[in-house]
Amino acid sequence: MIKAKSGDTLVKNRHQNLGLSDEVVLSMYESMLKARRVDERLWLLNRAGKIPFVVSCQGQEAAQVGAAFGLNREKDYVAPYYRDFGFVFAWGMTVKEMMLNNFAKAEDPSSAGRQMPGHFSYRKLRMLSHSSPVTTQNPHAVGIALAAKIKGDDLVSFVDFGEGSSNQGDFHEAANFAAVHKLPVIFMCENNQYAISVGLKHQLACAHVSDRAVGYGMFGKSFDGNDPLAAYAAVKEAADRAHRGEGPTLLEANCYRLMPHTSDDNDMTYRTKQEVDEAKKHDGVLTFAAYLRSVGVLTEEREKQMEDQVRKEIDEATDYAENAPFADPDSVLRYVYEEKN
Amino acid sequence: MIKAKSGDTLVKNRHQNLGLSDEVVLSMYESMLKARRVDERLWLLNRAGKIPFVVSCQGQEAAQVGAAFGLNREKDYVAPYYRDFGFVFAWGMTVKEMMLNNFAKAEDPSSAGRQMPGHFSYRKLRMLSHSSPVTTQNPHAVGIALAAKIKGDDLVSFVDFGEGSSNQGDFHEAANFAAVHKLPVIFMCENNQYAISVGLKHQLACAHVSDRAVGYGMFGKSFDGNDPLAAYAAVKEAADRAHRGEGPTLLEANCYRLMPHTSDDNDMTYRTKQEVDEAKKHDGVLTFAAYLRSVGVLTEEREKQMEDQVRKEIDEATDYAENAPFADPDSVLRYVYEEKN
Amino acid sequence: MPVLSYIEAVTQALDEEMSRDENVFVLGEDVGKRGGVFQATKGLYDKYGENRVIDTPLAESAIAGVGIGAAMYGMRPVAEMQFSDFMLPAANQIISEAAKTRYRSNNDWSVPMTIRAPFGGGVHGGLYHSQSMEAIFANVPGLKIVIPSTPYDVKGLLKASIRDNDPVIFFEHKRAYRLIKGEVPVDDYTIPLGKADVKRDGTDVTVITYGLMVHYAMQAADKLAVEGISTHILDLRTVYPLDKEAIIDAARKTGKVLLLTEDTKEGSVISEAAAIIAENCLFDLDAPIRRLAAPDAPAMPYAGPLEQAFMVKPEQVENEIRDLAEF
Amino acid sequence: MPVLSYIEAVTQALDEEMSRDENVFVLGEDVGKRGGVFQATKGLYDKYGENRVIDTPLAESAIAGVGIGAAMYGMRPVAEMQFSDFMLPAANQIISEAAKTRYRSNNDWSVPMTIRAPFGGGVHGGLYHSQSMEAIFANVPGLKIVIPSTPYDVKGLLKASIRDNDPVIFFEHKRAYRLIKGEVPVDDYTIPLGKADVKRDGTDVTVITYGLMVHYAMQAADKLAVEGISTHILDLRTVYPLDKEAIIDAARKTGKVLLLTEDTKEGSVISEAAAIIAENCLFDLDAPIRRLAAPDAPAMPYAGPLEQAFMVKPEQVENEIRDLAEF
Ligand SMILES: Cc1ncc(C[n+]2csc(CCOP(=O)(O)OP(=O)(O)O)c2C)c(N)n1
Ligand SMILES: Cc1ncc(C[n+]2csc(CCOP(=O)(O)OP(=O)(O)O)c2C)c(N)n1
Ligand SMILES: [Mg+2]
Ligand SMILES: [Mg+2]
Repeated sequence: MIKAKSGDTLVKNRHQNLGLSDEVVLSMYESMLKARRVDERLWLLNRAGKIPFVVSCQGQEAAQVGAAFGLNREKDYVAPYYRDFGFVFAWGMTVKEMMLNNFAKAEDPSSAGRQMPGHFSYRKLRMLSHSSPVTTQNPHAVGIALAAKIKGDDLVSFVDFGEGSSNQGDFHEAANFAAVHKLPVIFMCENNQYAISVGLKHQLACAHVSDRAVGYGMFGKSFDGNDPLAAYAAVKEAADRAHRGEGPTLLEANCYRLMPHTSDDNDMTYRTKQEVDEAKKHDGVLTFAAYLRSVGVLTEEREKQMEDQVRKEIDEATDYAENAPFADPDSVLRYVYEEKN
Repeated sequence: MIKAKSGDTLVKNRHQNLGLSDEVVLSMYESMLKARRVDERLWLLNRAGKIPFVVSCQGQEAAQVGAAFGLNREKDYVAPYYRDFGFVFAWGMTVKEMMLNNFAKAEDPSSAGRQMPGHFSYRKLRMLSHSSPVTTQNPHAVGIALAAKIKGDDLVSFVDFGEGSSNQGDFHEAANFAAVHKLPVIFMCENNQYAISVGLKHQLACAHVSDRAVGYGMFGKSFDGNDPLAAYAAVKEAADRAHRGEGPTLLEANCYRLMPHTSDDNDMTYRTKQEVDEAKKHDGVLTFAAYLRSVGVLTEEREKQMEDQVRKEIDEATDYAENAPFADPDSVLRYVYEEKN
Repeated sequence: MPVLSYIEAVTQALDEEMSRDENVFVLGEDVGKRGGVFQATKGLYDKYGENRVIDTPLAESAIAGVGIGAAMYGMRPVAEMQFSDFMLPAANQIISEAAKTRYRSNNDWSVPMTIRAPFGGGVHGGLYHSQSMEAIFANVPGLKIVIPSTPYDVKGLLKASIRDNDPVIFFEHKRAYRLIKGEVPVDDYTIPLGKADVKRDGTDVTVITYGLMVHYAMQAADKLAVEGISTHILDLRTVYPLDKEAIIDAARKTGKVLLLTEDTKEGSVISEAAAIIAENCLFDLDAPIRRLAAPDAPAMPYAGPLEQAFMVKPEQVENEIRDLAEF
Repeated sequence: MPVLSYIEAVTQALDEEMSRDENVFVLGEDVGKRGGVFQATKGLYDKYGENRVIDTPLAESAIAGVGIGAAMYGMRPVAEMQFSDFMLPAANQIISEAAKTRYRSNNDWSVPMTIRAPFGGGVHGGLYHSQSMEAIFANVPGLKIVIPSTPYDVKGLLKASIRDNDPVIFFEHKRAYRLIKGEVPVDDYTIPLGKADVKRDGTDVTVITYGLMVHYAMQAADKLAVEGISTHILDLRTVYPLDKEAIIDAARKTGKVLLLTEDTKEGSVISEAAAIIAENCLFDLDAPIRRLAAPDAPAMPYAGPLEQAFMVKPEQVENEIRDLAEF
């Protein structure tokens, strides 16, 4: 496992060792920053009574963005889950689209406001439709890979889910199916230590979700989820395996959910502020910025420019989304079945 | 793993090393023989048109009987599956009851003829009610263990299932639940290499079902399912762990299904006679008898006496069951809900 | 008599049953320390400990299946499904196992388990936090499905469900949780399962309904009374198996029947009520049966105006009753 | 025209669709080498290879869920559930996912998948190999549920289901597999989903039914014709969403309606048919609606005499029609 940034000079140029240019890692950082700043804005909007609900990505951006960069963003199919802000930004969703999603407006590309925020879907981007019952997306991702195999299309199917969700039957059935049929699937668990209020120890008794890989005869790996480069490397390796016909991989990103489960949750009923504060020290957005600064890639000027740009984008997107129309109420009757004309 | 009988003199007295008396291993053998002979009779009855359906245990008796002897037959709770003839005989079901079950008569203790044969259930014997959808019994066994833990009762909950069934979501959810709550459950997979027509390689991609244990943080072990002593030792060890509060165990008995899936199946459409013949060489009923003979425990006289006794029991039971009445047709309306008087 | 909210009545019933019978225990997601995402099990973890208020892994089939096993051992598990929308992974355990265990074992084994699940719309929950799931299960002999409308009924019916020796699905309306308040006796009482309840006596039009819609009907009845229209309201309370006699009586009472549900229409439990009426009291009717329900679309959208458009509205109830009265 | 058995029509439809469209593929338990436990996929593995006739692990939720993913990619998966009784582990994938994908993505994604499942009793299958499962799903907008009664309908409806751009559950009556034979055109034809079919024209009594019961009704009608009773028989063919117009027309035709299913009664699809009639043509009826169904008990026992007692019997159908005619 690659260690996150330390003071050691040896960690310098880690991204170059991975074959990533300075511009690419800056672009990674930009996606992470976007996700973080959008998330922060959503909480403000929620508290201001402008949106009824927030589900948060904070603490998981690094793993998400690193993973997206490890894939082929022109070809691969992805099934991100509700916390995957970083992933969907890196994958091509715009801040405006994200805000339309959170304001549940007609132009929301995921569902035109039918679903709760964070239930991403975007056919144009080969992003599967996500629902609320957890882990149902895992077999879908396997189905994409099976279909691609039948058609002879060389691509990777990627799916994200939480560690609590890894205890659902669908996790097991999907992983087993993919392994038996040696399908090009990457299962990535974003282990943020909690499933709402239930901590890891009450969810599973193995050390790492990736320990489950052996039971499917597939490759498994756990990595530092605060480090986008670790995520990139792990996903890239899994994708390479998949392309070589070596079948699926089960990855675990070790991270921490920095915010309450959602805006409906009060996390202080089941964990302490100290614990959260401790975790904040390893916050991937901060540590990656520090790394980029330490290797001279993120200059003060560039950082300010990025922050300004992101803020501007968010401001505009928020304005746009807030003022955009809801879908026509009569539309609730539409698209139950195919509409033939 | 303990090896099944070889010509080596070192294997002599293996049962004594396990603390099993000669009478106990003879009793084991008797249960195995009973299961085998009953099974053989059922096929005859089926071909004679007397019973419409047979599900067979042949090839799995050794693992079943060894397992039952590894448990506390006065206290433990068990959830045997449809092939577990050897298990239920060792557990206290009589041949007569088994025949009543196969003839689906009113006195069948499992369901009074409501369920198909082999769907064992017997509250008196702390044997859970088994249904047709596979693997549903796994969480039930976990529930027994949870209840016992809540009540402070020191017992073990044992459950059997096939290797195909280990790919169902319920396998995963039950195993994980038991492990997280460190419950005294023994999950024993009878890996008979086939799930109807689908061979092991198309069911799972790991080497052994017991490889899945690590993904639950539980103890796992694979053993020779043709050797009742190996089964005994493995189950005993698992039970000891359970009593010591060390939680659940996942066992795999490696055996082979010697007969077609059921009397409705034609196994020659998906496997060869050679393969089956090869497997028959390792038939636990034969190899255990040979072992018992080789250590001088099973004399010719005793063997004959046992065979005669079993045949007599089966004859009588068959007669009885054949002539026993079906349940009253009006009874189909009964026991949908509790009947209060 | 103390006034409790609908959810407080849930908590009180659980608390009283747990203290009354040590075999009663609670299991589910976040029911422990967190007291449930709606706080239905609030305080129980502190009072009864982690052995009897069990935070399970995120796996509904295991919650139901482990509950079944515990029930077979002689316990009375009360399993919480965090949202009724999420009970489908447990459909096999509920329908194939819990519902059939007594029957298939010829009365040897039984499953005295209660499955609690918040259901219903109008809470900005979107497609998967708003559904009515009762119709999926309301054709499975061996199950009982209870849906209370008032805090009084909640307490009495939940206690009866927990004490029942067969599996009961107990759907709680999540919008009613804090919206609906009412008097709840401090003493121990149960309300028999399988019995509908006349919530209002009337002579012109009969409304047969359950859950939150009972309150919509009551409000409409109040308004219509001013216009001189007298509404009879039957609260089904148990939606499976239905109380046939009560339905027939209520239909005969006025000869004009509005069947009301917030579920989507086709295949809902009010369809069965319609069938019972069509079979048994066709010639007592003065008007065709009416059904008011949500549209036959997959589920309730999240966006405010769409949710509004999807849900049955109080005015619709009022209009339907008035129309029937004038028929 | 060639005469095929019901199951041969299944195989022929699959074969023709697979050769017509390379996106069609089959997956399920034992569908490959074994050709399915009923032999519905017989010969397809040899003809199309293991890439398009896929033996899956024993895991129904994966079969449905993987099928959904493949359908989203643009394939037309035909998933076999070995027995309809075993599709419940897949209930969540079917109801929460397949049924709602188009709606929840606002028409961006769709799931053109067919799920085939043998259902029905009278085969000595006991509690879990005899059930009618349609009622569980016949309240889920987004799904279509098709149940053919004749080999002709099997072929035309299965082809239409496979070509449909939404998820279809296709229930095949396992007792009809070999029992029912009929003429099946060699050419390519489809039968529109959602349309009921008048299987016999009559004037005295209307029977509305589906599946094997269509044949029971036809036999009864033949017998009763001798007595001078003329029976009108509507085969629902699609049991969700129901063909309302056809039901209303059929009810009006004779004014006397027998609703017939082999499913347990309460909450069955004929309850919805009753509701439609009660809503729409109450004043056209000359007799109360009748329903003939299995008892409200968990499922059909295995023992011969008990199975017999549980199942709807041809004589019962006859008697009900006669009673209605004489009403
Ligand atoms: C099947 C199902 N059960 C319950 C829920 C309610 N629920 C939503 S998120 C969640 C916790 C998920 O935890 P985890 O998988 O660790 O993901 P995280 O939210 O921590 O990212 C629960 C229980 C659900 N959405 N689906
Ligand atoms: C949920 C479910 N799906 C399908 C079936 C049909 N079926 C009965 S036994 C069987 C194979 C079981 O294989 P395995 O678990 O290996 O047990 P074995 O019969 O080999 O002992 C199948 C597919 C079933 N009973 N339950
Ligand atoms: Mg988590
Ligand atoms: Mg097997």
